[in-house]
This record gives sequence, structure tokens and C-alpha cells, in this order.
Amino acid sequence: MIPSLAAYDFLSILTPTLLAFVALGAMVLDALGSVAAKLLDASVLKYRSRVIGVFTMVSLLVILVVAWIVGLPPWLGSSVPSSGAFFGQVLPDGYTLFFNTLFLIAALAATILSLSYWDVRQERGEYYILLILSVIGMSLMASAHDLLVFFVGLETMSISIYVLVGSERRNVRSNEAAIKYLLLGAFASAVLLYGMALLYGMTGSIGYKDMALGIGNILLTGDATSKLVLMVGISLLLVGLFFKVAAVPFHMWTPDVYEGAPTPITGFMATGVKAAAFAALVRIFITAFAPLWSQETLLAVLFILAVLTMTLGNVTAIAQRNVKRMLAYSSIAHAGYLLVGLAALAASGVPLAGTEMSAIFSSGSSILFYLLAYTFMTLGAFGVLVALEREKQAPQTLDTLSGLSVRRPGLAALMAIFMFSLTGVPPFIGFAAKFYIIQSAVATELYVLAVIMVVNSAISAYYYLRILVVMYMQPGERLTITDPTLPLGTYVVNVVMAAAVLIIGVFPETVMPLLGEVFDKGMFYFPLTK
Amino acid sequence: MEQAVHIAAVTRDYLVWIPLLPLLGFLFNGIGWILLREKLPRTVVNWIACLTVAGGFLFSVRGFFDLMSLPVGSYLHQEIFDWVVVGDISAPFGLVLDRLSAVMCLVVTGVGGLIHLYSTGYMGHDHAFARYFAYLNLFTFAMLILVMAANILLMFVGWEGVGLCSYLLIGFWYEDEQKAIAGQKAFIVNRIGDFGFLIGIFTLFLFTGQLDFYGMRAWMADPLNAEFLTKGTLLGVSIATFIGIALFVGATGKSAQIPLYVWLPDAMAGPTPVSALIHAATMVTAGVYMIGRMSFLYVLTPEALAIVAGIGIATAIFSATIGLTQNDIKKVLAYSTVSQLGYMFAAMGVGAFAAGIFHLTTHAFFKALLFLGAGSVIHGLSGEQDMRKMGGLSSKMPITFMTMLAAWLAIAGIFPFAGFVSKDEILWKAFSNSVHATTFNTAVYVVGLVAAGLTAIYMTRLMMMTFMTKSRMEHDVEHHVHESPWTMALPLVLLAVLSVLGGLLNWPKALGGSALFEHWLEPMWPGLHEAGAHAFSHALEYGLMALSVGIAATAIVVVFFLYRSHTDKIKALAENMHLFYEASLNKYWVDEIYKALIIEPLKRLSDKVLFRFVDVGIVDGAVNGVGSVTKLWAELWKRMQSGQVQTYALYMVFGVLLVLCVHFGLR
Amino acid sequence: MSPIVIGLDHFLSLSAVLFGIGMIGALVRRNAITVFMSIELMLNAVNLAFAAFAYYRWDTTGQVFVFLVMVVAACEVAAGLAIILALFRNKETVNLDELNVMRW
Amino acid sequence: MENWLLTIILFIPLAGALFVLLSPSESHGLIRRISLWTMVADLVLGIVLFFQFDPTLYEMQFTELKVRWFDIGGLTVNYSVGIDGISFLLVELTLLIGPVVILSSWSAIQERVKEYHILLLILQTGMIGAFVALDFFLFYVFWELMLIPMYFLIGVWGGARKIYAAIKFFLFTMAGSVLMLVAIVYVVIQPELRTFDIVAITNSLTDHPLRPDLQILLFAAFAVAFAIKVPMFPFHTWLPDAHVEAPTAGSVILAGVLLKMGTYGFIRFAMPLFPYAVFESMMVVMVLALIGIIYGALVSMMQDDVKKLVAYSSVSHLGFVMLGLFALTSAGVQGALIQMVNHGLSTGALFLLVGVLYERRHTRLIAEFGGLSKVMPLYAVFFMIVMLSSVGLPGLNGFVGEFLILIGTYTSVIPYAKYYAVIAATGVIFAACYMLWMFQRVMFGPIKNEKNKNLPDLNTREIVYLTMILVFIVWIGVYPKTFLDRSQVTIDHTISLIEKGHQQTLAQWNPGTAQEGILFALKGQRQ
Repeated sequence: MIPSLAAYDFLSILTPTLLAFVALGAMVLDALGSVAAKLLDASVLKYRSRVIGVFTMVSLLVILVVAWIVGLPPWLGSSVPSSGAFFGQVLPDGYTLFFNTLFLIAALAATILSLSYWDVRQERGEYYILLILSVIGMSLMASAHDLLVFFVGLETMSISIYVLVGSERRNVRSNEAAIKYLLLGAFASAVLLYGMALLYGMTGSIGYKDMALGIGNILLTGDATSKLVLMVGISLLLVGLFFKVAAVPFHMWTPDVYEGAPTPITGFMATGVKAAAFAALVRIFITAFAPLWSQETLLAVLFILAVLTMTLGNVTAIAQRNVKRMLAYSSIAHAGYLLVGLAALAASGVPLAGTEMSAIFSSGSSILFYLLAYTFMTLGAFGVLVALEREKQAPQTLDTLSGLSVRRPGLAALMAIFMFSLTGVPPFIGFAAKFYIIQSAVATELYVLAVIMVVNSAISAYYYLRILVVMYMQPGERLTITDPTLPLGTYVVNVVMAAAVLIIGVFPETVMPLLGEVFDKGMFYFPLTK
Repeated sequence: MEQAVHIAAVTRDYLVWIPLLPLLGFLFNGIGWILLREKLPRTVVNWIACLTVAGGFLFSVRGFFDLMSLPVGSYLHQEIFDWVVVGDISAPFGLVLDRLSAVMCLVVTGVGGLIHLYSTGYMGHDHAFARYFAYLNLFTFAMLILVMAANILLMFVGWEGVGLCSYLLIGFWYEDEQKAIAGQKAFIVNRIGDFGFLIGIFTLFLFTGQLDFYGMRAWMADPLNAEFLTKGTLLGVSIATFIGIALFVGATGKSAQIPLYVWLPDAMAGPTPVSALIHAATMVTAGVYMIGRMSFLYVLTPEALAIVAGIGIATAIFSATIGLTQNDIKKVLAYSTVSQLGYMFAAMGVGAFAAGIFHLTTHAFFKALLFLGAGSVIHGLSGEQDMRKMGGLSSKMPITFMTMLAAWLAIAGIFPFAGFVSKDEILWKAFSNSVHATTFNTAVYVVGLVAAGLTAIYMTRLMMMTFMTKSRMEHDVEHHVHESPWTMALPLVLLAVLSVLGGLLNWPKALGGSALFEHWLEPMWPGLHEAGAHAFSHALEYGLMALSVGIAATAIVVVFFLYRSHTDKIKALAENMHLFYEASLNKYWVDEIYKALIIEPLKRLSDKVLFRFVDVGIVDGAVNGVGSVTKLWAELWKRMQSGQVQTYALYMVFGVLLVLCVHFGLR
Repeated sequence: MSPIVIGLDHFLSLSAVLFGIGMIGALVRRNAITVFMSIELMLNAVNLAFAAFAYYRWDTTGQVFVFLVMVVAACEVAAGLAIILALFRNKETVNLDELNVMRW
Repeated sequence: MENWLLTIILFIPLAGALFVLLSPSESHGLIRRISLWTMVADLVLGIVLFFQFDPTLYEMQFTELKVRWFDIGGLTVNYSVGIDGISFLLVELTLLIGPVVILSSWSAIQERVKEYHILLLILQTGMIGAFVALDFFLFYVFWELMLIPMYFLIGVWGGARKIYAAIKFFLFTMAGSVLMLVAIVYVVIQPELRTFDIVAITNSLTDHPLRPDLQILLFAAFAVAFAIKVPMFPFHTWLPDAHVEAPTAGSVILAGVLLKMGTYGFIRFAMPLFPYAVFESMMVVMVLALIGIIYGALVSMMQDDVKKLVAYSSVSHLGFVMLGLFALTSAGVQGALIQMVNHGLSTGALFLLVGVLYERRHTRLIAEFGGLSKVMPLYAVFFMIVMLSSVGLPGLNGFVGEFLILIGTYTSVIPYAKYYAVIAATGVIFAACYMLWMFQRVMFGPIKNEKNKNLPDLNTREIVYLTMILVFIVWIGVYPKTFLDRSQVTIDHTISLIEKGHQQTLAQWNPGTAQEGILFALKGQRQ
């Protein structure tokens, strides 16, 4: 039958489409730039990338606004689940909207930071185009309701990121990071694909909905072999995703890549890529893997990985002196906290349509909230790093940060806010986010996990606080400030993030109900019926 | 068991003035000192200090006559405000003036007043005189609170208050570290006693539910309750005994009994009037007073009384032997005080409460006199305290000499001086009372007799070395020896009179007296009729009197002649009894023993063991240990990050295997 | 003796073997290019599996997937070679063991 | 006004912080004056509160203002504040300490003055908030909020090993409180509760207590958090470091208020919510408290740094408080509460006095001093009185608290109560030892050290803030009724809640332990 092409079905691909046009525009600008360079003189090239950057920034902002104006009403308005666009391969729901917003925010911040990051370094125009392309990939991952789309999105994102990581071509670290990420990424995609293949073979479909039904049938009626193969497939698929979210032991790439990549890109990866991966992960969990929630083994996997990820991330971060690397480990740790949320989700019972799902909703929305919070905090932190790297173009270590509160009180204060928030101290957003996760974990009786999580956040206090220590409590090295005035953009990013961290932290109501909506009402799709 | 007299409280609103006046004096002088220091006119301070105490004395007298006019058994009472009132604990700030506390008030304010007067002269040259009188007034206040407290908790306030003042006054010249340390020693040793006192209070409250003295008395008057206290046991002794002993522990601290007497000799570091007032006349007798106050409890527990008597008499003889050989004039008096206090406890212990209190009174007279006399000697010799550097002062300081003569005979127990009456009363009661087994009584009596003899000996020795033998003073000191001013002389004289005639207050029946004092206090001691005296003939009583007087007299005469003519014999004596001499001279090394057995180990324990080993080593070590272990793991896991891509890939493979294992292994 | 019927299992086993070989190659070889090719081998193993499933299920989805995987692989190669080239310019080597500027 | 009073009191310091933030950072005088007047204004409102507080009620008061904050997992978190007899005194104490600390750091703090005062003011709000919060989430927020300013106060303006001390303080407290967080979450999502409202939870849990073993687990989680704050014996080692390194104001606040958070937490949360666990863990807590009393006293005796000495003495004093709380008698708990205030006053004052010395000589080593009474007579007077109050001399505040605690424990019906009390009472002796000895070494004797020859005596400012405390030291000592009356009803109610809860646990869950009837045993003792 012909699927209904209701207007909002296309909302699912609205953002990617618009982004695609932006990318096209950027390319055109790029081309024009080079032509102009040929016709006039090479000095034009200096401005080319700036122009493209500003263009990107503006258009991302516009898209953000448009996406909301167009996306919100139908989502809140309708209660009928959409069968989605393109034969249900993508779903135009609140979930998609939320994540698109997240990605756009991350991309916007990354763009602005890049502007101030690159104008003291040499660069090429493709940079911003790749940035946009990666966002397209992410958006597809979030809205995908089908392994195919998901895979395409994933690769679109990954490949662009590979190149972005390596975009400091003269910098050995950048190259090295790029190639490490590329090889491991490809390796992971292979594993992921193999899992997909097996799943496809077992369930005979790649749409989440039908996969769920297939998995259900196999679990009920399948023979041992098919169950085994199914499980292998599922495991491999998960592994592929765990790689992207940097869960231990699939995290090894993270520190090196984060350290080597240009700082704005690191920030973008830490937030955007992680968010995208979780978007896909949660979506697949809730739809395709729904029947598996009754399986202890899945829970066990999540449990073990969560514990490993949190603990190793936090403990190892203690030993780091390079701030970017430390933040890399901290991002691993936070992935661990998110996995706790995922475990809570998986532990909250099979989501049969029409059953009481408040637990699911709350744990689901707590994951989303955590992602949001994490995005703000991390982008803010990296924003501060970008600002610092302007005045000292070297990897920021605890030593270069020392005495910052005297040198640049403003930046120090912002950094302090982000660090406290990452530690999870009220009244900052990090605390609220952790609280939601813990609440859902306890609500689903994952007490041990909750305890391990809070103990970990206590451990994390140590290294986050050490940054404050060097900034506030140690005499600073007399560093000549090369460029006392920061470009407005950086400040705006940092301040906006700080404001978000503080305001949403004190008033979670500003976003939380919306996130609840994402799960409980509207167009979220639950495949199974009693 | 409560006798016929019916107890009745009569509210009187002037009672508050008795302690309040000294308090005001304290505030005036204290604040004046803080604000104006030396600029505060000396005369004002003197007048304020003395008048407030005198005022207290007048009010006490008024209360005294008030009591006389009232029927037997009634007492004056005033409740000022709620102090500690929580749940069923009720300790209002209330004052009581009954026959017992009236006597004490008179002694405290009377003798105290004289000593204040004396101090105005004695401290004439000290620059911190205002501070001195502030402390002295504060002491008077605290002592009066102690005496007049309506409940035992308030008594404890006074109890610790006087301790504080003694601490402050002993360390009055704090620039001298030794003096400061002496004060500190006094406070801490008292604290040890107070620990027992507190336990006593707790137990008392736990079982009687009372804190108010007359409340307890009424409560115990109920035979059932009394039986409950005597029959019920705590840690193997009857409740009553437990309480009695616990409270007595407090008394041993405050009244310098074995084993807590060690602070009193050191307390002589304070100005001499202070020694007279606090460490002879009033504060140190607080323990005796307390037992008198709690007599209704002690009559229930002969065991506790026996302990009181035993400790008391032991202390009496023990410190008397030490007094024999001391060379510092004040030290001799100090040990004599300890010994006399022992007497009082012995009296209390044998149930002769009246006798104890009476000895307390007379002792207040003559011992204060002795101290003041010694003070005037020291004053005259510009600070010399070593008796070996005195002598022949009888001519140079006639008033002092004459007055001290009276005190000497009094304390030696020579007929008819006050000391004789009170001490003999005690000995007689010890002999005759039937609270304890006869053997015990006799033992107490005999020891008491010996102690009396020793007292006579060392007091005579003191008089001889100070006044009657030929001068051994340094020349320049001798040069300006002078008799003290009238402010110091007058109290001496008055006290001398009291020491001579004080006996009349309680002239024994046997000698045709009427034992006024005893009758006056009669209603204070419930249920002593059973514990009353055996029927003994007066003849026996006369005999015993004669015996004790005889002993004292012989002692005096012997010592007199020894010091007069045969000083070599004394040396020989010391040589012969070498061991005893050394022991006595060094106070049996008690301080050293305490230091070695308690103080040093405690210091070592808290420093080496608790602080360095347990706290820094173990507890904090554990804390930091956790930290460093975590750091260790961090380093370990950091090393995992080899930088080699394919190792990373390998880890991923392991991860895959892990996930698969979990999936299937858990089946 | 009956002829061996080539069935789904055989295809799957083959693809598993290929995947394994590719994985081992990716783990043990030191030259970046070679490692890259090994990974391509893994992808092809996946393709084989997809194709096989598609055939036996008589369902075209799998085959579509195969095409997409090929495309993606091509893109990865493109990006990858560019990155390796950039690296070679700076370091004069493509030996993975020497890529350990960033560790710990 | 009335309904808003508490909220205003709570947020005035924050507003002050805002003003300071806006004022230019180099005009120190202005900043100091702003902060001072903020604190004073708060104190004035505190006095208003004092008169409006109704001592006859045990219910929470000033609770009119209650605003929905946000939802979480179907539960509503409210902004709701209120005080009862227990929190009332502590709030007033906090308000009193406020101006004192500002004055005490008037000349001591010279760099980063602006940040310093902002932090002090935020800290003030945090502390008051923790006392008045009636919503578990709100409480936890304030509880953690106190960490940040304190951390900076120690770390930035502290002494030589400030960083170590600051991090130790933060991690210790954090580690404790996160466990409590989990416990809190567990409690609030209980199906029969489903609320963050502390009062509602308390009442409900005393009527329908949790399963005994759960109670013990949760109690442990709470107890660790609070025991660290108190601090009780094994968890105390952060205290000496924090105290020694912190600036005077920091130490004063730490001793004056922060430590009370722990004991307050016990009586407000841990004990009423898990009554059965209280009785199960009584022995442990009591023994730890006793160890704290003796151990703290002994250790402080041999310290050569005055601040460290006072810090360890805090361990001893707080041991008394714990003893009183767990004695579960009206007198004991009452005494514990008063003792909290006393300790805040006297130990706070001690730190102020040490600070005065430190400001003049830049050392705190006892050996450096001696004979100060000669050059600083006024200082000597203040020091003497405070020292005596800390020693527990009757007539001063310390005695009232200690006596009530001891007699409350002694007369308690819990097992071994008498022994606890007797052992604790020895602490009174040791207290005299270390305090007097320290005092004698610092103030008495000849002036050995040339540097001390001409130290200036207290100036007006110092006299003012010391007097502010001294007034209450004497007041509580002489007429404690003022304060006892205001908490009596609440305390009796709380105790009855705990006992009821325990009975209910026994009745509903029948754990079959020997605990039955403890409460009514030995009642006949007084025949």
C-alpha cells in the first residue's frame, strides 16, 4: 500500500535537506573563491574560508530556527504515530527534532569556535562543508528507522569527521589522530556491518519495526542456531555503536583522536558524534531490540560496559596532564553514565504498546537530558580551551592553565562553572542530569549501578577540581598574552553555554517536559502490541 | 526515719543580696580593671571590695536572726529564676538559708570580710590590686552560691566557681610560670574530683528524680524510698553507698584528701591572704559542708561513712607527718590544713556532723589567723618564706607574734582554746559514736590522737623557728623588718579573739556547757538518734580530754626545749630517723609518683601512640592510601594506551569476545 | 555419493572466514595501506553475507545494501588514502608502529 | 512579610553577593561594607524571626511559601522552607556568625577581596538553606552548594598546605554525600511515599516504616554522609587539615556551622526516617562517639599548633553531641542541640582569637608565644572566658550542654547508657587538661619571645565581634531557658516519632531481635 505522505512525514528529512543545500552553497562559495583567486590575486584566499565559515554559521542558525518553527507544531499537535517517510525508513518525530537541535547547536558552536581557532592558523575551505556534511549524517542517524539509512548516516558522519580530524595537515598529531580514527572507524564499521548482515539474515528485514517482530518470533519459536546467530548479530551491531560512543573497551581511539584533532572538532566530536551514536543506539533499543528487554544478558552487557566505562574513564583521567586528553577520558566516563541510563531503560520492562511506560519515558528522557547537559558543559569547556589556545598555540596542560584566574578571570570563572557542572555539583546542570539518571537507575532497581555511578562522580571530582586548583590556587606562569581580545564569537559561545548550564541546572523544567513529550506523546513509534 | 521536726520553707527576698553584693563588687572591680587598669583609684577598689562582703555578712546576720525567730526546722528560701529546666530535670536558680548554710555564710562573709580587709594592706604594693579584689569578690560570690544553693546542680556551679577562683588566684602572679602551673594543677585535680561529683549527681537524679536538697530529703524520708536506696545495688554496692562515695570523690578533690590532696601544698603559690581565705578557711571546707548538706543520704549508708572517716583520718595523720619536716612556713600550714580537713571528714564519717562543722568553723578562725600571721611575717620579711631564714621575730613583730600564739595553742588543742573544744569533740564522738563497729571507732580515735600530737609538734616547731629562736635572717632583710599596718593587724587581733573564745560557741555539756552549736544544727541531721552516742560516763570523757591535752602539752614542751637549747638533738633525731625524714621532707615522693605513673604515660600515649601512630599513621594513612591506590590504577591504565593502533583494534576484538561471552556465558 | 549442495551455511562460513582473515590482517600487518586493504576485505565478507542472505530469502534489500556498502567503502578509501598521503608528507612513513606521538 | 520572612532571610546574602559582584573589585572598603551590612540586615531579620517564632508548636513554621519547582519521574520537587525548634536555633546561630566572620576578615584578607566576600555570602545562603529546606532535593542542593565556597575559601586564601586540605575536604564530603543521594532517591520513590516533602516522608515512615534491613542500609548511607561532616572518629582526618589551612573566617564557619550540618542531619533525617536502624546501630554510634570524645581530647593535648588543637577538640565536643542525640532522652537531645550552638560559639570564638594572634604574629605555634596576658590583657580576658566556656565551666554555656547530654545519657534507657555517660564524663577532665595547658603556655609565664614584647591589644573591631559571641556564651550559661524553651516541644516530638517508628517497625515487620521493649524497660527503675 502507498504510505501516507502527510506533510510532517517530510519533516524527518527537512533538516538534512536544508543542510545539503547549505553544503552546496558553501561549495559554490569555495569554487567562486578559487576562481576569484585565479582572476584577481591570491590574497582573496585568506578571506574565502572566513566567508564560508560565516555563511555556515548563519545558515545553521537559520536552519535551527526553521526546524523548530516547522517541526514543533505538528509534533505536539498530532498524536497518531506516523508511518514515516520513504516507506517508513525515516521517522519525523520529536526524537528526531530533539537530536537535530542538539546536532545543530553543536555544529553552530563548533563553527563559531572554528572561526576564532583558524584565523590564527592556515586552513582550507572544505572544512566547513565537511562540518555540514557530518551534521547531515548525524541527522539521518537520529531519524533513521531502518538499518540502511542509519548506516548511510553513520558513514556520512564518520568519513567527514575523519577528514576534519586531519584537517591540520601540517600537524603530525592531527594526521596521526586522523589515521588512527580512520582505521579503527573502518574496522568498527566492518564489525557493525557484519552484525547488520546477520540481523538481516535472521529477521529478513532491515526496518526496525519488522526487525523487532522478527526478533520476537525467533525468541519465541526460533531454534538454537538461529537464536545464536541472532545474538551474535545483535552483539556485533551493539559493538559498532559502542565504538562510536567510546565505551570501554572500544574507547581506545578516543584519547589520541581527541588530543590530535583541532580543538573545535574535538568539542564537536565529544558532543555531536556521541549524541548521534546514542540517538541511534536508543532508537534501535526502543524499537528494534524491544523484544530483547526481557533478556538478562543484554542488561548484563550494558551493566558491565557501564561499570568499566565509568571507572576506567574517571580513574585514568586522574593521570592526565594534557587538558584535552583529560577531557577525552572524562567524555568516556560520561558515556558510562549514559550507559547507566540505557541500562535503566532496558531494565524498565518490555515496551508493549498500550502498557504503562512511565519508567521507560523517565529513563529515556533522562538520557536525552543528560546528552543535552553534557553537550553544553563540554562545548563550553572546549570553548575555553580554544580561547586559551589562541594566546598559546600549544597543547593546554595543567601548567599552562596555572594562575589563569589572575590572567583571565572571566575565562577562569567560566571554566570553573563547566568543571563544577561536569563534576555534578548543584546548582549546575550536570547535577540535575546525574540526578535524573540516578533516579531512573534506582527506579529500575539497578542500585549497584547507581552506587558505582555516584562513587565515580566522587572520583571525577578529583581531576575536575585539579583544574580549578591550578587556575585559582597556584601562582600563574607569567605568560605574555599574544591576543588579549578574544573574538566575540568565542565569548558568546562560552557565555551562552555557561548560562545554559546555570539556568537549565536551576530550572530543569525549561526543557524536561519537552523531553518527556519526546517519549510519551506524539509520534514515537512502538512496534510491539500485546 | 525523719525526726519530728517539721520542715517548712519560708520565702525571704533579701537572701539574693548575700551573694549578689560580692558579685556586684566583682563586676565593678573587674570591669574597672579592664577599662582603667592602674588608673582605678586604689581606695575605691578597697572600699568596694570590703563593703560588698561586709554587706553580705550583714544580710547573713539578718538571716541568722530570722532563722532564730522562726520555729525549728523551718528554713529561708528564695527562688530567683528558672535555670536548667528540661523535661523532668528541674534546677531553678534558688537559694536556701537554713541553720547549716547560715553558719557557713557567717564564716564565709565574716572571716572572708576580715581577709579582704587584711588584703587591702597586704596587696598595698601590687599594681594589679583591682584584678586581685575582683577575683576575691568573685570567689566570695561563688562560695556563697555553693553554700546557699537550693539544689545540688547549683551547688556544683559554686563548687566549680570557687575552683576557678582558686585557679585564678593561685596563678595571680602569672609571670612566674611555676605559679601559673600550680593554679592549673589545682584546677585539673579538682576536675578529677568533680568527675566523681557529677557521677554522684547523675545517679542521685536517676534514682531519686530529685535535684533539690529538701526535695531529696523529703523523698528519702519515705521509708520505701530509703529502703530502695539501701537495698538496691549498683556495681555491687548499695545505691546510697554508690552515691555517697561518688560525691565524696568530689570532696576529696575540693577538700584535698587522699589521693587528691596534692594540689593544695602547691596552691601556696598564691598570695597569702588567698591561702588564708580559700585554702584554709572556706573553699577547702566545701567538701565537709557538702557531706553535711547530704547527711540525709549518708545516714543511709554506713559503708560510705566508714570510707569518709577512713580517708579523713588517714589524710590527717599522713599529712601531719609531712608537716613535721617542711621548711617553707606556708607549706607547713598547708599540710596542717590538709590534716585538719582530714579531722573534719573523720568527724563526718563517724556521724558527728555537728562536730565536723564546728571544727570547720573554729579551724576557719585559727587557720586563717595562722596564715594571715604567716603572711604578715612574710610581708615583714619582704617575701621570705623559708623558716630557716627567720627566727627571733617575737620582739620585732609583737602583734603578729601574740596573735599567732593564740592560734598556735588553739590548733594544738590546748584547753580552753577553740581548737581544743572542736577537736576534742571530734575525738570523743569518734570514740563514742556507734555508727560503726567499736574497733573501727577506736582505731579512728587512736590515730586521731596521734595526729593531734603531731599537730602540736609541727606547730610548735613552726612557732619556734619563726619567732622564738635567735634570728637567722639575711642582714638586709633583717634591716627593715617591720610590724604590719593596722589593716593587717586588726583582722589578726579579731581572729585571735575568735580563736581563743570560739570554743564557747559549743562548750561541751561535760564541762557544764550547753553545746549550743550542736543544738543549733540538730534539725539538720535526720535520723541520728539511733546513731547517737553510747552511754559513757562523764568520767571517761574527762579522762580522754585530759589525755589529748596531755599529749599535746607534752609535745609542745618537748619541742620547745629541743628548739630552745638542744638543736643538735634535732639533727641527731633527723639522722637516726633518716629514712622517715627524707620521705617526709619529700612528701613521700607522691608528686613524682603521679608524674611517672599517670601524667608522663598519658602524654606519651596521646602524642606517640594516638596522634603520630593512630591518627597520622593509620586513619589518615588509610585515607591517603585510597588516594594513592587510585592514582596507581590511573598510571596502570594510562600505560594501556600504547599509541599503537592495532593494539587498540585488538582491545576491540577482546571487547567483542567479552560481549559474546556475556551473551552466551550467562546462559 | 550425492553431490554436495552449496547452501547458505557454506556462504556464511566463507564470509566468516573472509571476515576473520581480514580482521587478522588488520591486526597484524604494519603497513597502513595493507591494513586498510584488510579492512576492505572484511567489508567484502559482509557483502558476501548480505548477498547470500538476499539470495536465499529472495529479497532485494540485501543486494541494495551491498551496493551501498561498496559506495561507502569507496568513500572511505578515498578519504583514507588522502589522510595517509598527508601523513606520509609529514612523517615519511606509513608504518603504524611509528605512529605513537600520542599515547598515555 | 511573615510568610516570606524565611525566604527573605535565606536569599538576602545571595542578593548581597550580587551587589558585591557588581561593585568594582579594587574598592575593598565598599565591598566589605556591603557584605557586612548584608549580614547585619540578615541578623536583624533573624531577631524578627526570633520574636515571631512560636515555641509552643512542634510543627514546621513559616512554611506558607511553597512553590512547585520541577517534576522528576512523576515526583514534584518543591521550593519549600520552614523551621521548627531544632532548625530555629541553628539558623539563628548561622545568622549570628555571619557578621562576625565578615568583621574578622576585615583586615586579614587583602587579596581577591571581592571573590572572598562573594563566596562568604553564597556560603551563608547555602548554610541557612540546608537548615530550612523542607524538600529533600532542595536540602541536597544546599548541602552540596556549601561545598563550593568552602572549597575556595580554604584553597585560595588558605595556608601552606591549602590545596591538599581543600581537595581533601571536598572529596571527603562529596564521597559521603553521594551515597546519601542514592539513599534519598531510593526513599523518595518508594511507592507509598512518592514525594520529596521531608515532613510528609518523616510522618509516613514513622507510621509505616521500611523493612528493617532496608532501614539499616539506608541509615548507613545517610550516617556516613553526616558522620563525615560531624566528624565522627574514623572520618575526622579532613578536619584538622581543613581547620589549620583555612583562613580564620573559614575555620569559624567550619566549626561554627558546617559541622552542625552533620549532627543536624542525624536528628532531622537519619534518625526519624530509620528509627529501627537507630536502635540497631546505637552501640556502634555510641562507641564511636566515645572514642571521639576521649581520642579527640587526648590527641589535641599534645598539639603544638593552636588551631590544630582546637580542631581536635572539636572532634571531642561533637562526640558529646552525638552521644546526646543517640541517648534519645529529652535532656540528652536537648543538651545535644544546645551543645551544637555552644560549640559553634565557643570554638568559633577560639578560632577568632587564634586568628587575632595569627594576624599579629603570622604563626600559630604554641612555642612561639607565652606571657601574652602581660601585653594583651584584654585579649587575655576574652580568651580566658571563651576557654572556660569550652572547658564547660558552670555558669557559662558549655556546662549546660555537657551536663544535659551527660545526665540525659546516664538516665537513658538504652543499654549500657550509664557506662557511656561515665566514660564520656572523663572527657570533661581531659578538656580541662588540654585547654588549660594550652592557655597557660600561651598566656602565662614570662614573655620569652622578643617579638611578643609589644603586640597590640584587641582593637575596637575585634572587641565588637568577640563581644557579640561572648554575650551569648554568658547568656546561655546563665539563662539557657530562652533557648531550651524554643526547642523543647520539637525535640520531645521528634523523640516520640523515633520511638513510635521503632515500635511500628517491630510491630509491622517483627524482626525478632532483642530490641523489643528497650524503651519501656527500666522504667520501673525509678519505682
